[in-house]
Amino acid sequence: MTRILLRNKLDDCIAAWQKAGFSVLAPVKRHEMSSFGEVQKSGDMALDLILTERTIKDQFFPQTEPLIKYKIGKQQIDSETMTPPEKKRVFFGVRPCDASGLAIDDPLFGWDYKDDYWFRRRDNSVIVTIACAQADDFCMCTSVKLSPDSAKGADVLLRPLLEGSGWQIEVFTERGKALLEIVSSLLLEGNGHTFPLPQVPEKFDLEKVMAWLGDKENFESQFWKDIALRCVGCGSCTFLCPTCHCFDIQDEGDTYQGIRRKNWDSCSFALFTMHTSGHNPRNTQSTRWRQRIMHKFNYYRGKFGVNSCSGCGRCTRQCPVDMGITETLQAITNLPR
Amino acid sequence: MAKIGVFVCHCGENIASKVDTGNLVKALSDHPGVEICNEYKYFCSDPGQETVKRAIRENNLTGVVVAACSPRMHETTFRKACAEAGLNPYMLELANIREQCSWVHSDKDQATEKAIEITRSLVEKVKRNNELKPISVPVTRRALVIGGGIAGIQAALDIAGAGREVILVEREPSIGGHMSQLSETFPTLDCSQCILTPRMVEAIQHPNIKVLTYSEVEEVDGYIGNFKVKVRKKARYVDIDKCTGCGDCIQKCPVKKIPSEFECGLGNRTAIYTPFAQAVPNKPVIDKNRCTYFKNGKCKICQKTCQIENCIDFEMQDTYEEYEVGAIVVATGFQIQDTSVYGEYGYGKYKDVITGLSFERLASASGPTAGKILRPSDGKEPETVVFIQCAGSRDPSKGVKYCSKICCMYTAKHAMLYAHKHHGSNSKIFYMDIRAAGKGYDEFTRRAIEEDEAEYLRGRVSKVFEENGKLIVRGVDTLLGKPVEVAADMVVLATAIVPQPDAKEFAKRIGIGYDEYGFYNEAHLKLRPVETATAGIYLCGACQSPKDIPDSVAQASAAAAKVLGLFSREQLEREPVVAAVGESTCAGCWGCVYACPYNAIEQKEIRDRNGNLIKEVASVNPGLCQGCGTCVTFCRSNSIDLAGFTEKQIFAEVMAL
Amino acid sequence: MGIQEQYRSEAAALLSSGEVKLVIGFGAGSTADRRRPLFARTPEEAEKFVLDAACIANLSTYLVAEGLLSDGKKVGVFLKPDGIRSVNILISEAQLKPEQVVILGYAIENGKDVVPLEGCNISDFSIGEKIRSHTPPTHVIEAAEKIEAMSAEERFEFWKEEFAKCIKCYACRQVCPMCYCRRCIVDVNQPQWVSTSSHTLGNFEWNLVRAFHLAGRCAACGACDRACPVNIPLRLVNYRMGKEVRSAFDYVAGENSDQKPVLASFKQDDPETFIL
Amino acid sequence: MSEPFEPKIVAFVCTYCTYAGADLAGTSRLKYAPNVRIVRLPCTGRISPMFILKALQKGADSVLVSGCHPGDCHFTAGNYHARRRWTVFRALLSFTGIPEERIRFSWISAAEGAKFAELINEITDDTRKLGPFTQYQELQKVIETQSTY
Repeated sequence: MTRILLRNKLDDCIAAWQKAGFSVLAPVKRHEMSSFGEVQKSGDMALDLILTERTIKDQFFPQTEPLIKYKIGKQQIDSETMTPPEKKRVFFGVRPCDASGLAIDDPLFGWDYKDDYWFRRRDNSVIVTIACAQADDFCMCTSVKLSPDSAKGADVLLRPLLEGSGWQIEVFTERGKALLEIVSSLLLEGNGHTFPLPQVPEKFDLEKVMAWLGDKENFESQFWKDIALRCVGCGSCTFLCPTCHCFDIQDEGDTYQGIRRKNWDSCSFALFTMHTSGHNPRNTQSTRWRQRIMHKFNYYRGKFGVNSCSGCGRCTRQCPVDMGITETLQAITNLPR
Repeated sequence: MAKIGVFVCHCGENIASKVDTGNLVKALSDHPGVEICNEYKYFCSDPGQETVKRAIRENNLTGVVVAACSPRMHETTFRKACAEAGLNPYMLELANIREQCSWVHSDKDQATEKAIEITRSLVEKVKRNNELKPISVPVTRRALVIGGGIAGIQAALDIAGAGREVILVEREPSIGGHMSQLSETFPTLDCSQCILTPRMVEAIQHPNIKVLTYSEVEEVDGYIGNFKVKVRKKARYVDIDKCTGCGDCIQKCPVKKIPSEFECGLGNRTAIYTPFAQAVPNKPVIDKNRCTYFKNGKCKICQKTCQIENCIDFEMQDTYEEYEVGAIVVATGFQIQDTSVYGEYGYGKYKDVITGLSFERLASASGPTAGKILRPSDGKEPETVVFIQCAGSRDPSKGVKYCSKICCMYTAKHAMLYAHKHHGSNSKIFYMDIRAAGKGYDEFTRRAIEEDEAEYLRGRVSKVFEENGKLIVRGVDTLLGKPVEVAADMVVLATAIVPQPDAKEFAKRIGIGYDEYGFYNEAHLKLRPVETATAGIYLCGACQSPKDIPDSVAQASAAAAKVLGLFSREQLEREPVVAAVGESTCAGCWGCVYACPYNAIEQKEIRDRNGNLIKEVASVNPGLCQGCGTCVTFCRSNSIDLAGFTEKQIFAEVMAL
Repeated sequence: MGIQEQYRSEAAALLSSGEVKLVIGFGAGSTADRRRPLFARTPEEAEKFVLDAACIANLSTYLVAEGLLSDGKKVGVFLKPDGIRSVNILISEAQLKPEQVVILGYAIENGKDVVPLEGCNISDFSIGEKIRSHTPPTHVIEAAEKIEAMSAEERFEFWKEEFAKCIKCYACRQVCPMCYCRRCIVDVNQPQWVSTSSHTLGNFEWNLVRAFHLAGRCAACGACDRACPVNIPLRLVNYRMGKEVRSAFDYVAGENSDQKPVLASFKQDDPETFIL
Repeated sequence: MSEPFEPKIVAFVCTYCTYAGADLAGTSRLKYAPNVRIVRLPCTGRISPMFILKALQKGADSVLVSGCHPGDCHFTAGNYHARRRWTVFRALLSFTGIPEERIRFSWISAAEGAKFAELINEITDDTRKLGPFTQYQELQKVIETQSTY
């Protein structure tokens, strides 16, 4: 017996969740940019977007995060750790690829050291994924063995009803169950006709790609030089990626005090691997692009058993020179055996 | 780790009455990196300085901030103290809590707070100061003097007389300049040629002076102590090493009616000529534009006349010579203004309206009239001569704004010479003011009026026109408040002194500044009057501003003294506040090269070990850099920095505010 | 023969004759409406060139790619007038040698018609007035005027919101042909003039510095604006800077290749009404 | 909240003219508002726009940039270059909402001690009227707080 959330009950749900101490975040479009932001009512939500331009990752791993506040004294330096608020949050309307991204990154942040900044937020957040009703030319979840209705990373999965009146609910976790409990009186029991999933064609042969990348012979292949020729070396693909997680730690301050911050960094930047000596082991853009692909489809899998890509396609969608993971992996797929 | 000493000076009561120095000391003692903080009544006094020195030694201080008066006052004092205590003198900053704090604020709390902030920010700056060493630049002890007029000759003789080599470059065929055209000179009335010619001869015969006439300075590269100069020796068509100066060729030249520049057109010369009889070197030059051979391909009479083989060479080309010099004296002189702008004075229309310089030639014993004052139109002696002063000077509408300085004196002299040469003469002088400041000058003009009966009329001339064979000068006598008309036989215009026509272009070529007219800028009008803003280049004579002979000569000797001062050492020590380029990040856009006011930034090639060009980068020549930092601000990639005011220092200073 | 075929064969001829080692043009993109930079080294590869009204990118960016021109060999490149202005600026800033660039010039008229521009060397395109009188798209002017009409507080709020979106991915910088410095001012950490962090202050500083560094150097191609993944209207600032140097110094960046950098030169009578 | 607002003013000046002018104000014992902090540079040509941004970040409510009059630059042309930079930078600041009234430029010679004193008073008064530059200072405050999510 499944339950249904009606669109016209959404405002009541938001109110109920808020009353229970949750902030509700959903896709919003503000200042010509779509991202996840706090909403007060369903009208604030932009649920019809195929995908927000910014990923949900931002809400767990912000682009800049203060870690430590310090004061420079005559004899010693006083410091104070800054931790994120213990705010309970509902993420409503997350796309399966973004939610998967969180799940993909969890092992990374909890591997040798449990990143409090990540997990404090993860533990206090409930992810309500909505399965996709549409896809565009850049979507490629199926190519990485996910799907438009993947429940990976989701506490609750909603499937849109055909007539658009609401969503059919699937619950996967205790956290999801608890969230729905708050609004149980607002939900209907029953089965509806759900919207058919969009066709997302497989664009590359992941098995072949992984095999090719795993072959050490190919590391120095001319392939990398050719494929990355037009890469201009910006960080937009990494910063808009739901799984890219590299960061840098910087102290910012003046004479008397300052803050140590954790900032996003990108393997696309020449500075990423620059040594103090001036030597740069990845001194060309092709080696940087190779690193990005290798990290996602070889090294990460080697360490954590999953590929670090959830198939959202943002890398291609926003690339100023129309590059992206899809093109590269397609090209590998098409290489002669 | 930084160990900074902070020394708070009371300056008697000057600081202490308005700044709570106790609080200042307390605040700074609590500042990170401050090792010791003291206060004292007068840190600039000997015991005060001793305290600083002892503190440096005992605490191994790495930097010092003296919170006292303006760095313009005592920076040197405390730098010296630092150096004596073994600390690099550039590891010092002065916090100006007197001129810019205690003296200008009345509220003690606010003044104290400000003093604390100023001092703290300079502590942060000084933590990032670098040890600097004065820059040593080798000095080539040879001077270039540009211009062979009296100023250039004097400078050359003074420098050569002190035992240093001089290259004296003159663009005319002879040295001597304008002074050689003058008849007698005020206020002594000694003959110009008589006092100048011995100097000219001395210059050309001096073992330390190489005189290059008919030559021009084409390029100046390098910097103080190390200039490279390219001189173009224009083709003279006469080999001056072979020529004996016999003058036969001049006699035989068939082209005889060329108006002589030297004689202001009052006399003629030939196509092969020396500009004047006493020319130095007294060797002719062929005027290519007037020579029959160069025009028609036939003649060569001079060559046939010449007894010396290959002395006259029609195939001669311009040649270039390069010299290395350590200092440059610019003495390029002046021109007189083209007076045709004053149509109402009839210059150019009436032959007997002439310039003061032409009058000099008429009055000169070696001139076209052998010293007789005769009218150019008919060769008759004029009975009445009207002199119009400020015919161009002090006239912003048609002439120049400034005073040409010499005209009052030479006009008085002209009236006097005219009276001496022509008894019963009648001189009338229209003037605005009589400016006769100078030794013996006022006495001189008084003499012209009282003994030689020059009649001075205060007022301007509105018109000169011809009527019945006379030049009618219509003007106004402002003292009487009446219009006047004078029937004159000759009118002499005291034309304005202007820079050489190519003065600005030449200044750009050698890298010195000029004013709106084209007179060259001195580094400081009062305190550095013979130096230019470009180190190692000095000025003398009328290229800087209108000057008479005594001033030109005085300035020439002053410039020579500056040069000799520079040449007194083999190495030159310069303030190390200069820019330097980070070559690894320089993008080679050359913006700094354009921005540098001193042409101190050059392009440098970076090559790998095999000699292949990797890239071109900017490179600051520390000998030329004056330390303004304009390049630093321009550089987008932040690849240039200025010692003493580095990006790190300023950043720290601002971030501590 | 359409312009696409004509330029394909010109590019092929340049490659087959050996005059150029490479032609940078456009190829088909990942979707029907996208074009992507295409690098052709052989006449056969030149057959893949596409030239139509969707070819709006300023390919001159690639001319300053590290090492591209260091062998002294020539490169051909498809350029619109904005790209030609860029090349002029790059030449005047000594980043390019004019003889190393063969230009396949074209213009897009009325947003749809692609017309050829005559010539192949940069000197052929010294079409002063044509390049000088270029006007940015109306929507850019209108948007800029709207901002200028605001109060200072409103303007600040507007840009604060816009810059708050910035993630410091530096796409604006990387696609800009004028950002050829191998070390950008933001990457200088001693001292850290521009806060590295992508908080609003750091973003504000970064975007102001970039706009200042482009003042009098921006070819107004709009590449930064298009590249920005978070849709900050970057070209408005650059447009405003261009307007300033034009009105104050009568200077249009990229008019010709002999220009002196506007901020490294001066006139004694430059305007200074704002100086007390 | 009875304490009156005391503006913080940072002045970037060249050492040869305006700094000397400020010294002259001192030797002449002219009184002016104590709100200004002077940063001494060799020449206006050395004054980078970054200095102004950092002063604002450090809480300056107004900034003054001052140097030698045109033609009087000790370094002959540094101030001419600076003037161009300021023209452009001022337009940029204005366009991005940093009010022109908060960023002031002046020529003050070594002889103009009185002008310096008067200008500092004027800027202090004007800034007092404008109030603190909270909009910019807010950016710095935000940095110092923990992200809200």
